[in-house]
Amino acid sequence: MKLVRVSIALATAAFAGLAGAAEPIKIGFSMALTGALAGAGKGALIAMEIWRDDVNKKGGLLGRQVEFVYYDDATQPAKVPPIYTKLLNVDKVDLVVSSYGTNEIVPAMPIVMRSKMVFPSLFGLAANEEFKYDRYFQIMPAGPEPKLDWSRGFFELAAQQKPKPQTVAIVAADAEFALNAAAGARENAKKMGFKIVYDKTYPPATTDFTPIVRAIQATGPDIVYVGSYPPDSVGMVKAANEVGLKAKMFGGGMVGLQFAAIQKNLGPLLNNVVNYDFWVPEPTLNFPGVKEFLAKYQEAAKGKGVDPLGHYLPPFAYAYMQILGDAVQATKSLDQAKIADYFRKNTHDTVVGKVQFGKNGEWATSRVLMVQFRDVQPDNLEQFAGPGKRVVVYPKAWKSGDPVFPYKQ
Amino acid sequence: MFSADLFANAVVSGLLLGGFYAAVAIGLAIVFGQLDIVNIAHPAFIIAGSYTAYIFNSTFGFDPVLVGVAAMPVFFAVGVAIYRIYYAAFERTGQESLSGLAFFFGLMFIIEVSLILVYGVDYRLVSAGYATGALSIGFVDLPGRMLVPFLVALALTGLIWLYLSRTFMGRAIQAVAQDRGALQLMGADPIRIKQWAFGIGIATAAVAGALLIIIGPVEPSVGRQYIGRAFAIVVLGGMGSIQGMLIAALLLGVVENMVATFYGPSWAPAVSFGILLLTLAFRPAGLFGR
Amino acid sequence: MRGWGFPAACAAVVVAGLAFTELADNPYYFNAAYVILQALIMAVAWNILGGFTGYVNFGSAAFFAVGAYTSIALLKAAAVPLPLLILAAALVCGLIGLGVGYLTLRLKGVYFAIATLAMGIVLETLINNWSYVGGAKGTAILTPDKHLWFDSYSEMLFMVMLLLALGSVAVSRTLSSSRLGRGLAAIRDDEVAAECSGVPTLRLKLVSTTVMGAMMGAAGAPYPYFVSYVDPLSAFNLFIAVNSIAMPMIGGTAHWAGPVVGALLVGSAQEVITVTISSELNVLLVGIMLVLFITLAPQGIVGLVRKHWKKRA
Amino acid sequence: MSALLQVAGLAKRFGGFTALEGIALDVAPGERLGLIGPNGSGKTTLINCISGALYNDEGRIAFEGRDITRLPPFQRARLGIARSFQIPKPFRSLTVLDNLRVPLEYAARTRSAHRRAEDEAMRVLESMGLAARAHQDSAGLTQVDMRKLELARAMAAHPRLLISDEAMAGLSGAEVDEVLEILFKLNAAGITIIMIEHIMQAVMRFSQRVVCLDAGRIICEGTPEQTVANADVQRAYLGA
Amino acid sequence: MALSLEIRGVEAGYGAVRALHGVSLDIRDTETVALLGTNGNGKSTLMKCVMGMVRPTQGSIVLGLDGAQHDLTRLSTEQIVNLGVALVPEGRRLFPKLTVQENLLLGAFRPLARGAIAKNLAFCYEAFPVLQERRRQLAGSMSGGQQQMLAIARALMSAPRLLLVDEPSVGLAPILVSSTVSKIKELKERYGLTVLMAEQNFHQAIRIADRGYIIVHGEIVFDGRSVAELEQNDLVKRYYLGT
Repeated sequence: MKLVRVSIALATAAFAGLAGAAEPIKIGFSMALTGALAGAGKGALIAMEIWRDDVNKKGGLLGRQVEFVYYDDATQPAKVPPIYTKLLNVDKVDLVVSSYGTNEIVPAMPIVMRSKMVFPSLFGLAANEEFKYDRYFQIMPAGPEPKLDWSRGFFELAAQQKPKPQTVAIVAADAEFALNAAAGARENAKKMGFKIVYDKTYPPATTDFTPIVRAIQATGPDIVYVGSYPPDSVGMVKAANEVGLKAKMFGGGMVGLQFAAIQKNLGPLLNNVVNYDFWVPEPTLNFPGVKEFLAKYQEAAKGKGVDPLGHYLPPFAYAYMQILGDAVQATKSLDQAKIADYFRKNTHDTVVGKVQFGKNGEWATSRVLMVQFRDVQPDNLEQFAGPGKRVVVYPKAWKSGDPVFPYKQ
Repeated sequence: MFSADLFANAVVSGLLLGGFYAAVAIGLAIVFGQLDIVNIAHPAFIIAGSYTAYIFNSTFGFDPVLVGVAAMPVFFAVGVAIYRIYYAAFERTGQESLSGLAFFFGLMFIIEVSLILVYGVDYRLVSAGYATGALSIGFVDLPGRMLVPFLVALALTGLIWLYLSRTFMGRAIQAVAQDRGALQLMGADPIRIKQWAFGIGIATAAVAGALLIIIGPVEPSVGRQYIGRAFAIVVLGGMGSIQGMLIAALLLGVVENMVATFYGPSWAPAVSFGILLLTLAFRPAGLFGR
Repeated sequence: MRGWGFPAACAAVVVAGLAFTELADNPYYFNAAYVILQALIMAVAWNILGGFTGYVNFGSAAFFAVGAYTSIALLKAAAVPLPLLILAAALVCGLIGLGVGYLTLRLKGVYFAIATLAMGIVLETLINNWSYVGGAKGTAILTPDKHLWFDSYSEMLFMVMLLLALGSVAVSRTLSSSRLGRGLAAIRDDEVAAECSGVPTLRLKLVSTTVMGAMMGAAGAPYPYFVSYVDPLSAFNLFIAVNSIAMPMIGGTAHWAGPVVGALLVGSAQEVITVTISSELNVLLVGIMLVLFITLAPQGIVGLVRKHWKKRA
Repeated sequence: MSALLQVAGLAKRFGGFTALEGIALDVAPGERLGLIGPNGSGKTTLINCISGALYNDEGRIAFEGRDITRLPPFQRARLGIARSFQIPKPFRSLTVLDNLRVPLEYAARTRSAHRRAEDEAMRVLESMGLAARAHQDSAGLTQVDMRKLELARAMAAHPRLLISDEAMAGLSGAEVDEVLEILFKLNAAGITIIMIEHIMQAVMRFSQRVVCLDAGRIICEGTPEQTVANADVQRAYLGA
Repeated sequence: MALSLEIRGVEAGYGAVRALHGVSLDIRDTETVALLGTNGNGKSTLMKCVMGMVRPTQGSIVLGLDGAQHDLTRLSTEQIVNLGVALVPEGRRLFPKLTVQENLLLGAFRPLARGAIAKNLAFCYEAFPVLQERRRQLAGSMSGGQQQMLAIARALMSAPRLLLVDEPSVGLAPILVSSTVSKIKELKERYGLTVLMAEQNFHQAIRIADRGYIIVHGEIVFDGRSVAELEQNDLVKRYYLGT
């Protein structure tokens, strides 16, 4: 056991320097900088650093400069508890925020709860369902019933079409988010009177998706809801195109179609796909500051091997820091109870629009958008930077166009 | 749900997928099957091949398959260099079994992380005209994205088979693991033969990598998904037999797609690896061992 | 370390651990130590089959994950206390280990390694499709509030892990210097000669795989409490398998202390690097250390030290 | 006196190749039997069948009146059949002493105290002239010592029957004498010995009875003198 | 066109075991020399020394070839093979998972032999019709006698000048031994080979040998300068059977 203690001593010594200077406000978090979620994690970090620089340029928080203390969790949940205990007990950070993704957020919960810290969190799906921690605030606009709200728009859109589609196929990757999305879709479909004719999952490591799409085709569904991750989203869209999927609506919960590189590669294959999103450069969503933020992000992202446009996660990563910063400024303190109160009681202006928190720290009202790809040209990245390619078709409040139905003529 | 066209498509798409698997496994069939070198980093080399194809495709617009073929000499040279290290550190001292395995494990991480350090973790894709659209024959669809890799893989397999069975070097490669002392008596230097063969094995990764990135998006760690599959195919194919490897790859593709079509895709890996486990337990020489 | 030395050292470590939980109130140390101890148990367990007996297991992560999922399944059914969870996980994984042991009847060397790899994938697929324990989407497990006399649950989990680690080191050490250990070494060196010397090779290999499985299962049992959320992707993480091979190889596989030294060194280095450099270099480190050690010091650190002692003696 | 080892009608095939056929052989307690035959005549296959490393296809093998035909090798070792290997197979990672402890603890069942197994091992090593090497790694031994270790390990199993497979191949004249002396000593202590050897002088000196194999069959059995004079044996060696 | 092999005072062994104690012998052009003795006396080791597979600790092995002298103790096996020396190894050492034809073609690996490959293959098939019949069969699946034929044919494929044959009779039924030995004689005459044959089977060996040496325990104990000398010597039995 000697070695453990020696190494701990070493680690402590290494950080004595940091812990000594109490001047700046320290915000701690873990982030997936390697491993499966690193693509998103690195993009989020760039956004957060833009926020930090913005704030510091304006004089910091409470007159103190803001400093980040963050560690790579390598997308391994087991690394998260030591990281957060270190942040809180060794680095003695003043504030914490979460890593990206449910798997990396939940392991931090018990630790953050024990210290009664406010925990702004970045894209955990229903992560607070079990804990019901009242200082947890989720920036992902999934709404008070995240699992249901996620696909509500998709099915409502379908139900509005004439003639009303009757049958639905649900297919999802064997992994956390996709299965939750599919579970919500199942409920929504039943509620809105659709008949589920296909309901299966597939391993994320699948190479060829054509047999899956064909099996779906064979059941003749009117609409197809897909819960998938980036590589399989690509595979699914390609396979649907190759097999000539005859569904009238296709898409739903596909992660990855929000990313520029994938959009560019899929090009016209995306046309008429209806998929969820949280922010797109449509006129209805032109919130104050978002353009400026994206310009800075796109500059910073060059050569970093992350999403070059950064529409999906980065604005939200910026926004959750924005709210935290505002809370500190407004309450003029680092008192966690006061900050939490501020989070709870106010509507927050951010680059992703007005945010209000409700039950379990989720958004009080859902803002899961359904966007439809339109008029996409092949092999062109720039087209996605502007409006018109991803038309918001749901919900009404943010709508920028009407859905084209059916998916394939 | 069963129907003739579904069945036919499952078989055909399974064959196409299996063809691609053959490209992934052929390098291992040489290196592991014939030289008995447990190169667990082979899929990492395939990913390196994908990135090579990606870089030349995205900057110069070259065809990924052509890039893959053009990159073969470079991969070959890398393979030769790695074999030299492997030989000097392990084979010569008789440490190859456990230490050699760990060596390639480490190599896999080094390749993976180096790619991450240089190119980041974002998904990479290539564009090629044939990668979209499908050829339809009757009620059977042949997506270009799968068909082209299938044909290239078949050509690669055929060429390697011809090389191994028709050339002096090829026959020597087949012989070297069977009896290296006897090979020496034929006037061949076993070390040079193995080095050459290892180079060829790695060179195939350049092409397999190009095929992988035609089929779908790639990031540095997706190679891990193919470790189990590639070894399974080589073992099922009876180690080192190129025909056996091809049959095993096609079979695995068809089985996976049949299960995915008719039973549920989430059971596909259990079925294919279940077959491997049973084969190992009851017929360790492989299904097609000769 | 003859006679009373080892038990005394163990007792000292336990006392130190207890004192540590009393004196230190910084949960970081406990959480970081937990991760290192978990890796240590896995490395020690792997080495019983891989180092002592000479059979390479690629499926360590599967044993670990099944251990964790045994806990989850039991917790879903009833409020089973932690010691029982550990016992049950050890039992289940020991049985799986027994099954794997029968594979050694027909499979040697690389074939055995590949079979364990395949077994891992089959088990992962099973868990993926078992919705009772959350299936592929994973499941949240709340850490209970009760934690004996410890200040926090992380202190208690640390102490549990410390005891498990000491237990597995003791088992491994006893094995290596016992009749059984010599039997295993004989199998590793030459199975035919071992059999002809009266060693019941199959029986010993079964013992070896069973003990390995049980240890790995026990290491996985407290994991759901540690991370609060388990999904198959992270429980079957390749890194667990890699570490449990790399650590004994770096420390030295021939001696019981090898995996201990390797795990303490590499595990601590990983923790330190996570909170210092914290980047891709973390992953690169394992790769480079592994390659350097096996090319330059194939007997591992313990091997180097022993060689040095022998030279001086 | 009933036979210690009885082999009857034994046959062994590898694929289409018949390695042994119709082997009948009785070995009396305390006997020194020489097993000779030209290369490839099946000597090693026969002792593999007796020790259990291979299972015979036909026939039966009995040891001390007990049928052992289907027993796994470790049980035969425990019953008292020990062997040395033609190409030494030491447990390379163990010390010389620990090499002996394996059979002592497993075959000879010296389960008593830790110390006693060690003392016993030392005693065997001393009798083989290997005591000085006790704490060395076995992998580093010279060829002669490795062959002695091979015998010592077999001895440590407390066998009733010792099968020595070419323990002298490649040794010098003096070294051959050394090993022979050891074997005589063991025999004097009551151990039955089957010796396979190419060095004829050694066989002739050592054996009370010689059995000659050729092409998988026993072609002659008798005293050394009878065997050497036998026309079949001469034909087997010198050809026709 | 002259060939000679001169072995002087060769000592060799494995690890601490010395298998050869100062062996000297000579072979002249187009001779067939028998190296006689029972197993374990060093015959194979001597063959391996000539082929560069075992390095002598002392002594010299010089191959005289068309006026040039080659010190074989300094050359690699590949280089020795390239000089035109071929060994039919003990135990045949075929590539069991390759076909008969593939085995034969591997025999012609050395550059000089590749040119004449069609001619040599035709010769081999003519000399061993059974090999032609079974050319697509896996070498490992053939009978012992056929395998021995293949091993000899494979060595001939390298178009050797000096052919070493190590224990061709092992594991063969008497009738096959006799036909194998006859075959070696036939081939020798046809190709004008020089042959060194290690053999235990005394009577078969001297049937085709011009002369022979008896090796016991790593030493040449008898230099039979003619077959007659060997046949009439009662020592042979004594050396063989240790009486």
